[in-house]
Amino acid sequence: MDTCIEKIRTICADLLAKGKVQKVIGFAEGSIPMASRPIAVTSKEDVAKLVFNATCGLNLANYVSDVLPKEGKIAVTAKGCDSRNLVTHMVENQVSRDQLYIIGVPCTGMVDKRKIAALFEDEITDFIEDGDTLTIVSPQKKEKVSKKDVLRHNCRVCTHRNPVVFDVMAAEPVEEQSLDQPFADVDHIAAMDPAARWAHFQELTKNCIRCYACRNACPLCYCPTCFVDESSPQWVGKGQDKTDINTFHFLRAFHCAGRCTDCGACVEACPMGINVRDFTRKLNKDALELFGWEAGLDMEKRPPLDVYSPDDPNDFIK
Amino acid sequence: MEYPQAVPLKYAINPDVCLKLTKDKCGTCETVCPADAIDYTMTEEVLTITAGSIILAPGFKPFDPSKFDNYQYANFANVVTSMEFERILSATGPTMGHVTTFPKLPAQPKKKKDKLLAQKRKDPKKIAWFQCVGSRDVNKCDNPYCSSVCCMYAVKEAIIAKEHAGKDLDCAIFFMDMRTPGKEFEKYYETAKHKHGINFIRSRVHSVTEDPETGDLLIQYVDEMGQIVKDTYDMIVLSVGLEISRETRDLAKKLDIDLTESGFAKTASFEPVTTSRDGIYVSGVFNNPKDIPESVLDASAAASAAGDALAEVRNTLTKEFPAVPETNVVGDRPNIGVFICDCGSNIAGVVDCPNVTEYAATLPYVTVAEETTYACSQDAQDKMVEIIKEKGLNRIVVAACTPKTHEPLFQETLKNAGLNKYLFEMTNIRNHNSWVHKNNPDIATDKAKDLVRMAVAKAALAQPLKEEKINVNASVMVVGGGLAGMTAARSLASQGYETHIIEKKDCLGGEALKLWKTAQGENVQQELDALIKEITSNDKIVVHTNTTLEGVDGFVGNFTSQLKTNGKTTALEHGVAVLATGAKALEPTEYSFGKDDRILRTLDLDRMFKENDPKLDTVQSAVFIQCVGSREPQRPYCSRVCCTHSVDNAIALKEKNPETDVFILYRDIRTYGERELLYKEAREKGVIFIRYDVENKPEVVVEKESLKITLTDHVLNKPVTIHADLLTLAAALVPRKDERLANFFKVPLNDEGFFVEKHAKLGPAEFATDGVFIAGSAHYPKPVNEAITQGRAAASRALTLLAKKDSLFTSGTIASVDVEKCSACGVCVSICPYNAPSFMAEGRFAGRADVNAVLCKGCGLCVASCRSGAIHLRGFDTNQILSQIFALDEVS
Amino acid sequence: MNFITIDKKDWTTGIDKSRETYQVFGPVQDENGCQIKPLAPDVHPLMDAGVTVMSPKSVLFPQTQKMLTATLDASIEDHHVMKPVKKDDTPRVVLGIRPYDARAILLVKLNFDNPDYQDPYWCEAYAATTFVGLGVNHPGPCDFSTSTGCGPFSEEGLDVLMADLDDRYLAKILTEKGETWAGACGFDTRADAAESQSLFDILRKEAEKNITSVDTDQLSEKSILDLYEAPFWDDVAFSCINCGTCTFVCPTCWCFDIQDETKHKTAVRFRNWDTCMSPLFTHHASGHNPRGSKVQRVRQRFMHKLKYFVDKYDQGIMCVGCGRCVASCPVNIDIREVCTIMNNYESK
Amino acid sequence: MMGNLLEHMGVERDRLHFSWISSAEATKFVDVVKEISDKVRALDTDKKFAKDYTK
Repeated sequence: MDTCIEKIRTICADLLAKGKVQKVIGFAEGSIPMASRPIAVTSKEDVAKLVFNATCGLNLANYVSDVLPKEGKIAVTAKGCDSRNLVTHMVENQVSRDQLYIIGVPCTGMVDKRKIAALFEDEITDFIEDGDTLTIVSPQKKEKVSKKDVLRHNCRVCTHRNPVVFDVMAAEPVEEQSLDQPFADVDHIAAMDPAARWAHFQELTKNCIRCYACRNACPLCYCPTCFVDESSPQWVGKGQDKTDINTFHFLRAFHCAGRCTDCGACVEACPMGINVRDFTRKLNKDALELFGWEAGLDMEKRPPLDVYSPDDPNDFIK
Repeated sequence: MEYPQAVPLKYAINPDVCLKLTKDKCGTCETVCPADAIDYTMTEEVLTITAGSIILAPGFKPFDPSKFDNYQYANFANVVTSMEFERILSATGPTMGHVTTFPKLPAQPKKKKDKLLAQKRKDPKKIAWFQCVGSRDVNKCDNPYCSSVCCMYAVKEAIIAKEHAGKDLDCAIFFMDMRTPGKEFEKYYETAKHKHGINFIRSRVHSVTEDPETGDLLIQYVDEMGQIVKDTYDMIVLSVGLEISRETRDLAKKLDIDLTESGFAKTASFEPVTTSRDGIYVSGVFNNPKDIPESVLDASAAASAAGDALAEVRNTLTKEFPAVPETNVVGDRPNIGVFICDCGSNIAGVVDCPNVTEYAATLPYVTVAEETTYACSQDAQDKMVEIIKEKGLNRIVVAACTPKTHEPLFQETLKNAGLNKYLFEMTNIRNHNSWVHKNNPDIATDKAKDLVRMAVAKAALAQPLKEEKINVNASVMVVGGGLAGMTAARSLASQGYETHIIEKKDCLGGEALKLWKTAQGENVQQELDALIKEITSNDKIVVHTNTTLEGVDGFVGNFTSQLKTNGKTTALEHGVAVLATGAKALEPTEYSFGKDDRILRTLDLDRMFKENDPKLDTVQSAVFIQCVGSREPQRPYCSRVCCTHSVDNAIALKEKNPETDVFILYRDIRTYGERELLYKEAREKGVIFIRYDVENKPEVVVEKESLKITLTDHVLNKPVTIHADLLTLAAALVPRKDERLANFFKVPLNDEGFFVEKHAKLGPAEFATDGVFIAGSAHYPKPVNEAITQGRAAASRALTLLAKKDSLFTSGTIASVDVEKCSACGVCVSICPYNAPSFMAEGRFAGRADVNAVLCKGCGLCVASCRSGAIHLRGFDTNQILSQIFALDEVS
Repeated sequence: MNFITIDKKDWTTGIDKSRETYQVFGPVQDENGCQIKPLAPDVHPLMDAGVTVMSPKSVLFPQTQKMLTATLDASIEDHHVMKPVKKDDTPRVVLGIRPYDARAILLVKLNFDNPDYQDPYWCEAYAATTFVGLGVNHPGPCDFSTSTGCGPFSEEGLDVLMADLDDRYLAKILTEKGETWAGACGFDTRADAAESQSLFDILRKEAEKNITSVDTDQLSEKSILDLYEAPFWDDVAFSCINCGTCTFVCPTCWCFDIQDETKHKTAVRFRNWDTCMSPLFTHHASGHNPRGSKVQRVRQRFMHKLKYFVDKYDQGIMCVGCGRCVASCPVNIDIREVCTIMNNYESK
Repeated sequence: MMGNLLEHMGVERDRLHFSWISSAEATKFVDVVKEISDKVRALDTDKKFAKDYTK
């Protein structure tokens, strides 16, 4: 990925120097091993801070609409999923295409930091990425692993690794994956009996602390006031009651129905390691099966639940 | 009261049978009526009303088939009329919508004979409809005309009968010609055949006999192959026609207006709602047999015609009602008054109203709880105003009957007491409670409490709502300068409104310029000329020829349209728009059209007649082929005008030279109404009608000396060849399918490209989009008189809006956006069928959504679709709905 | 000061014995990391786990705490009157709490137990709790506790401080509560005081070598307004997504929000942890929000911890250097970097 | 999709119903409400999404 970083920096330096964009949103190296952080670069001196690696697991589309200038453009580096969320933002009127300069970054997946941490008993002190080989160091040991083996689940099942919209590409497109069973995780849950399914989701969310990192890391969650923060009417209680936690997760996910690109930012952000994608994945599967829809691929079409079409499936209406 | 839909919905005493009036006995009704509404001393009064115009809408009476001995309607229990069958299908009818034999018996018969018959009652397996009973018949009755509506209603009844009785029900319709020339009717007929499996049998049944044991009905008829068929049906429905009653004929005589022989009012094609006497107008079936939409159009047209004559004196007799100033209650603690209505014994007979009243008084914010015998009576209303003022009430709850009929009344009362009318909540403890739970008074009382508690909870959160005033620009844009457009413009201009006609061609007149004469024989060009002169000389009308419409902004009352005339664009501001873009004749691709100049379309033949083409004198053999391009899969509608037009031209050819052989090749002859007389005349004059099937169309071979037309004769069931020297194709009328125009005004087009009106039956001259109206063949193909009627009707509908120039308000119950919460995602903008939400262009919240109060219908789609919960439906706010749900959940 | 040694073989037996007197809290591992929780009778604390994801502040200050209840049933006496719920004041012990978390409890105490105000819920729980700490032999990469007035073997706020010596724990009894706890466990093998202390010192020095140092010395000298108006906040806040993770995992964040809920005839008043990262935190009833933007909220968090607190209490920064926020922040906002920026900031 | 997600979570599908009922379809309304009530009654009180305030 090093050549791609160089290319990103060259493109950004050029864009800023020529005044084509006012800001570049990208990733910078983090302060601890296996961390990266979103950054806004405005001067070409700071361009050197930009990186792209297997820890850039957040979704930069989340940052775009907050920093849009009144005039002119901003540039953003975009993986496949980021670009799909940019498309969603364009469809949903959050940003217009001409406000953006999209630097497409083909992506071979992001690492699952928890999975890597689980390989060590003590804390990781260094993380070096060289192509597919990751070297991970802790006081006790040093280990080399293949990135393929520690990919996040959403990256393993990703079929849109290349950006779907861009002004320039930072590297040659990568090969897209094709999957025999794209929704094996969903099917696995579906195969359980109802009581086991309920138990699964109860267990899943039992550690939720309602910090709302999943919501806030999600580019789809841009309502000025979230339903959980409403007090009149109060849709959901604010405490740690199980019912309220369930309600929060269920409704948050449903608000993403037909809009989720499965970018994994929600899971990446969760401090408690909750795989909230168990909720959204089911919706993604249904959106595909019922409407032939994958979010963020078409700038002309609104998500299926935003529109009505006479041939919509309506067997559920009795 | 004949029907539950009667208007006004009040009982009346029949003085001929009332014992009190005839014998001074009984008098029960007076004693039991708690409202003291019975007054036996009332007598007939003669009132004198001075009026500038009179509109006649006396309607029709259904034909009485008793006199037909062959159908034995009077004697056989299972022979019913279509009107009776309509009642059988009705959920409020005698059998509660259950289709059963012996329907004319009482539900619980008392007479011994009836009881015996009632035992034979069964769910019918086979029902037959006999068409043209009392129509198209001069042998058994004197009704030569077609009643226009029976084919369609029979198809409808058959479908509904199957829906009610199950799909195994065998329905057969015996007909002569299937006449479904109305909008969307042909598709309905096709669905009936193919989807519902209704049998259509082309035959007139001679007679019916009854099996005295079972009541089953035996019939005998000749099928299309000439075979005699015997069959048994459980029920027979006589599709009775429409007739003008004796009383109506007498009325016409008194009024000195001319009638046709069949008793319909005589009108001219170019003045289709004007009777022979000045100032008297006519609408509905009295003005020729017609279906609901045509009757509604007639009514609107008659209103406009009557209004045109009185334009000068408009508003000279209106009285203003003084408005009570509104008290500002915003921020005040709710102070609720609850009024529980007994509805005489309607509610109080079941619900313990004193108990409910007592309970209501304990609810939060309730200061007054009153029980009243009839909350809707004038004295109760006056008292309510008094209590509101005296106690300073600021929210009112009425627990009574249905808000559908009574809410406006109570809202008016609130206004009289100085309260905003939206501070009112009504709950229905009659229809939803005492009526449906009449056997469970305890439960009903509890439910009444629940309903009252919910209403109080919602009312406590009610806010006064403002109805935005809509400024109406008093000018009109009419798109299309054909007959319908010009008629609309003339009517609007004569009532004083500046009217602009937009015509893309260089002259007015449209397709009518190609017509020769009307079905009634009027010379179209002469009349059209006069109309164009009237239009061009009217200083209220501006004609924009060579002009196209390039864009439309705005909404009802405030449209701005971009007009492009010879490359130059100008803006036109107008309050309403009438779309009258018409339709045009199809260029046929079959029957060798275009390959020989002896093959014409109807309009080409018209031109020859107009020009008195000498070629017509030499025609030896003329053939007309009907349904060219109509009633086909790609154009599944009937073009409505062609049958009459061809028959008319066929007669003209015969008149020119009675020796000419004239053939009309048809599928069904659809000379509806009194047009049937032309059909009759044509046959009498020797025009030969040969029917063909759509699967087996005539074949045309062009030969040098003649056109060889081959088809299978339906009577002989043999191929026939006609050598003709003139072939006229009755080409379909096709809409312009102007998607751009539809988009400009956000009005829908149907599959074929005709505009879709607001309501197929009740709103035929207007669109669901406020301020936009429709006339002429852009709506559906129609002959001259109907195009003019619709032109007038559209003008009339537009006038009612324009006349409210200073009193047009939006509803208060519309959606509104809480901009703070709006995420600008645009779901509301994309989902609204009325285009009411839009993104704000400027200001602090630019980019977020705003709902245009004028366009919003308050349907709530955007409210439900808003992910951010930013949109609220005023008067039905989320917290109000939730408060009701929570109140319901509260165990009392 | 007494020192005792506890052979690890005796550890579980002792703990089980103490359950007769104490409700036992301690670190347990689940798939999402380690947390300090009440232990079920058959569960033993996982003493060698690293930094727990959540701090132990919830032992005294649960995320959701029921405070008062009322009935709306008019047929019951005292209906519509809010009444306190029964508080659990039985003794409890927190095993394996780390020294920085113990110091954090003292910082939180400034808020809940001071001359002006004593929070009954917190104070009663505090009085009932014994803290048995475990020194940090191998500090993680996020640990900077030496810069915050404590360190891997700090004794502040603890009743017992233990050191893990592979086969045994060396425990320093710091308070009477600690003594009582050791008694309840039956841990009574005395160790030599001087020798033990020097062992502690060696471990401390060894551990401290691996701890990052952050300068906080200039913070109290800076002008509040200068820092408040400093230009760096935009950059600091850029990546923040305004989740509440940092505040929820923080052992010193004490803000809470009181909520009422009613259903049918029951009304409950309870408090939840609040977070200054949420726009609701300062949202006025009028609709105005003095900290309506993300930058304002991020600035508030760091200013509160690193400046206002310093000035108000004179107890150093409101941070114990546990590094949880650094490790858990989804966007890697590192308080050590922010602290350095603030400490070194010179207004122009 | 909402019903499917609920079902996926282990919530009984019969707790969620959708129906188009026009104001003219009184009989259908009654039938639908009866059907829903019967189905939900058969499922007994929901404990999954119902909050217990006595805790």
